[in-house]
Amino acid sequence: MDLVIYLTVAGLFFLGAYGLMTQRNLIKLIICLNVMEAALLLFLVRLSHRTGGTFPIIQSGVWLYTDPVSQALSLTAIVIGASTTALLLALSVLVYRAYGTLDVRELRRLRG
Amino acid sequence: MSELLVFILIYPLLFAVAVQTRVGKIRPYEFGISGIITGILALILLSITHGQGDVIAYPMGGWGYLKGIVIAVDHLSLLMAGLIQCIGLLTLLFSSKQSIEKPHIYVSLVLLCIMGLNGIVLTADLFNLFVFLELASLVSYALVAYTKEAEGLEGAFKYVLMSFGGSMLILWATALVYAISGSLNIVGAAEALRQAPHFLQITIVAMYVSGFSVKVGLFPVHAWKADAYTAARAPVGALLSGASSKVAIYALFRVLSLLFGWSILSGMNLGVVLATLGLVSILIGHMLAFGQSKLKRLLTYSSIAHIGYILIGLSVFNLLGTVGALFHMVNHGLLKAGLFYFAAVATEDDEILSLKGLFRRSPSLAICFVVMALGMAGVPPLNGFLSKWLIVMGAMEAGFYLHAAVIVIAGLMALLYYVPLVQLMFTPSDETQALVLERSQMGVIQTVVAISVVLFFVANWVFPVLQEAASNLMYPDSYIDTIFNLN
Amino acid sequence: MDIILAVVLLFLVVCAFFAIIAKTVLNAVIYMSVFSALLAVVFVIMQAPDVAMVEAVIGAGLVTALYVVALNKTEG
Amino acid sequence: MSKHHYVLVGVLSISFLITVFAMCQLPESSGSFLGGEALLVPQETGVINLVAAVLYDYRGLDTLGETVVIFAASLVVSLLATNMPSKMLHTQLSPLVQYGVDLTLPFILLFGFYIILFGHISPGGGFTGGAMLASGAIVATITYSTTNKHYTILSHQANNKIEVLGLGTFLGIGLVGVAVNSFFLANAASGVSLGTPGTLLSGGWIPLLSVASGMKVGAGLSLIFSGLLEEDS
Repeated sequence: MDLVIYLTVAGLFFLGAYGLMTQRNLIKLIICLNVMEAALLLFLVRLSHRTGGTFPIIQSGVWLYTDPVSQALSLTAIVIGASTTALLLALSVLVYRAYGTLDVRELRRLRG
Repeated sequence: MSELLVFILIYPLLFAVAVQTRVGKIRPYEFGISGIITGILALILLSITHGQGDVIAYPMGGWGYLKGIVIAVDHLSLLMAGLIQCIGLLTLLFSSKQSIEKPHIYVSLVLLCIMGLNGIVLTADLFNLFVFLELASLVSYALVAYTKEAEGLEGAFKYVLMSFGGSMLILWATALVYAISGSLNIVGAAEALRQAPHFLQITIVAMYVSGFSVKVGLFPVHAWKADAYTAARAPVGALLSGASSKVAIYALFRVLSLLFGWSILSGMNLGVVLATLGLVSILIGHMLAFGQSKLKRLLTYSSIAHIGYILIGLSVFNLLGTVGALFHMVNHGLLKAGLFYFAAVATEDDEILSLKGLFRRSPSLAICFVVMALGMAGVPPLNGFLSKWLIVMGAMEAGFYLHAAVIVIAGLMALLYYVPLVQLMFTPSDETQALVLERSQMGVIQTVVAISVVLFFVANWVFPVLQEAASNLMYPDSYIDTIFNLN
Repeated sequence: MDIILAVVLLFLVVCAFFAIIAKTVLNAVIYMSVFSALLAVVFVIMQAPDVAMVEAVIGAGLVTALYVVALNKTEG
Repeated sequence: MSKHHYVLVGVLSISFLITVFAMCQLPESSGSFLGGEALLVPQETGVINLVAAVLYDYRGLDTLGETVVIFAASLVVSLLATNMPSKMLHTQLSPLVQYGVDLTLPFILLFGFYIILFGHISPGGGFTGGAMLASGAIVATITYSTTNKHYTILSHQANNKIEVLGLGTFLGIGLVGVAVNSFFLANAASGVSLGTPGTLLSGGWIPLLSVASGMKVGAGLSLIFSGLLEEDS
């Protein structure tokens, strides 16, 4: 089972990276970044997984819990990713206003 | 006195929030500048109470390194923190006389960027480092795009696309470290990591190196840097190239040296790899700097090259090279900041050609430029010479003769592209109207020049401090012990 | 449980693939929203309810709303 | 399919194989500090939701850094706000939608508050609840806005004040620890009573920290949304 999750993690990450290098639309590029980030969230949650462990809220009679630390880390990562996405979307709206297009190939005013 | 550490970490946040509330007609620049001065005072107080060779650690919330987050300083972190606050102060002082729209937001963003950088320097926790790295990066993207003009937006967008990928690699490496050791503390994770399978170790090192080299702007992934720094306002360029990229190099070496130790790293030939990357960065940076018509772009490419010097100095793994690299971080940070400020005042449109006849229009500014350019190229009576010389000696001692030769030749290359600029300044031009500068802006540039001259002559007093910092990086035993003995 | 997880993971990859190769951006955004919802399901299966809630609210809800606004301002 | 493209696919596939191979060598489950000691957490922090204990007590500085990231993002988005028309708000929604939102919105908001307040004894907490409140605000904005009026539950200034207040509360609670000669962001160590774990009034500062970060996150995310939506009207 671990292998399947690891394959998914790496697959999503490099799928995102592939999209990042081949896609042209700015908003599609942001989506690719989100996919890369989601892969790492999956990996962090996998790290918290314990066979037979229940969700991390103390109940009487339960001794094994999933690891709360990496869950807390993935919460933090989600919020940071959402902030960066918001910033990127605001930027892409501005880029559209300045260049009249969202095609990344048209962004070539800086050369030298 | 260790509460001062917390203060240094959060004072920019306090001042940024206060600037945002806009209660009582707070004038943003004055407030921000006084904030940074408070921070510098706290740093000085901390370094006075900080005895010889010891490390101060502070457990957040009272939990030790096993459960909680620990922040700690040694001489190396103090040096970096001092550099950050100094460049932040100069940046705010310089931009206070520029017309920048929405100054409240600008000052808050600069302060938050300083907070992120301080956090990276102070923390001893890997995930915490990632959080502060993201804070500093997010604010830098915004500062690059601040003008909302097409160039700034384009530069910022390219910057984010590359830099976010780098952040993701750093996060992945952090998660792998946690998976192996069950600890997020740099020191606490080290032991389990050193016994991990070799392949896993190499993967983690590769992820950290590639992630941080995106943030630094090393050769294969340097493209964003030229665009972002050129498009940003000059003070922002000064802050990013003077402080942010240095902090990223610091973070790379601190994390790797504490997690694995030099013996494992040199077993992977990491020194050779990094030094070669630095070598290529030097050559590419200097070559691209030739024939640029924009001043800030030229400065950025030279910045990529100088990052290469620092990297070589650090990756030869000996005391001479490390001292030289740390000294070069300080020198290059200050001088490059000064040159960016110069670019802001000397030209309207950032064209090199408009420097023509500058000497007639403002002699003192032209002389300042000459001194800074000579310092960057590494000409003897200036600080840039000393640090490059130390790096060359370090490289020779470690047997990197090719690298040493390239550093010497690259200094000549740098002279070759600064000399035409100087020539241009002394050519008479039609425009003879005197260039009048705000006193504080001129003051900032003159301060930078004065520091760089003084640093050469007081080198005897500076070296012990640098040596202390370098030995903290190379032999981190006291850092490790202090964190282990916290509770 | 393992089989359910494997199937959801497969759907996850398929969704991401379609989001990346989609011809129109609006389709990509919708695939992304479904992707986040599936990710939340995976988190629930892996016993992480807190993360699942945040991912569902922020990933599938809030960020999608932000995407739609940005799309509206650029192409719509 | 150019040659360039094949090189890219090749490099990415090799990295894929390397990382999968590396991850397969990871130990079965890492010896996390809470692995064996999870049952000690209620005594140490007074909460039974372990994730809340990690977020607001053990690793409080991360949470502080994260709220600062949202603070920075809301500043940035309000800076980058563009005056471009968005057609979204000009769509006439059917009365059914309006009626449905009228009916569900109070419950969305109520649930957000519930999640924030009960974060230490059940799944959830400041982030989740704050994000729910923000999505409630977004739903209201989308539904009730008309062509010439941009509806918001709270004004821009009010959101700004709540955001700063939340951040200030967080910092203030952190500094209480320093003031009583303990540590920054200290919970039990600052001498506060922990209460009985599992009851509503337990966990020392943790419920308050959760409320503070909920205020911060909710207001910050609504500010980000309204900043993106901003237009001349």
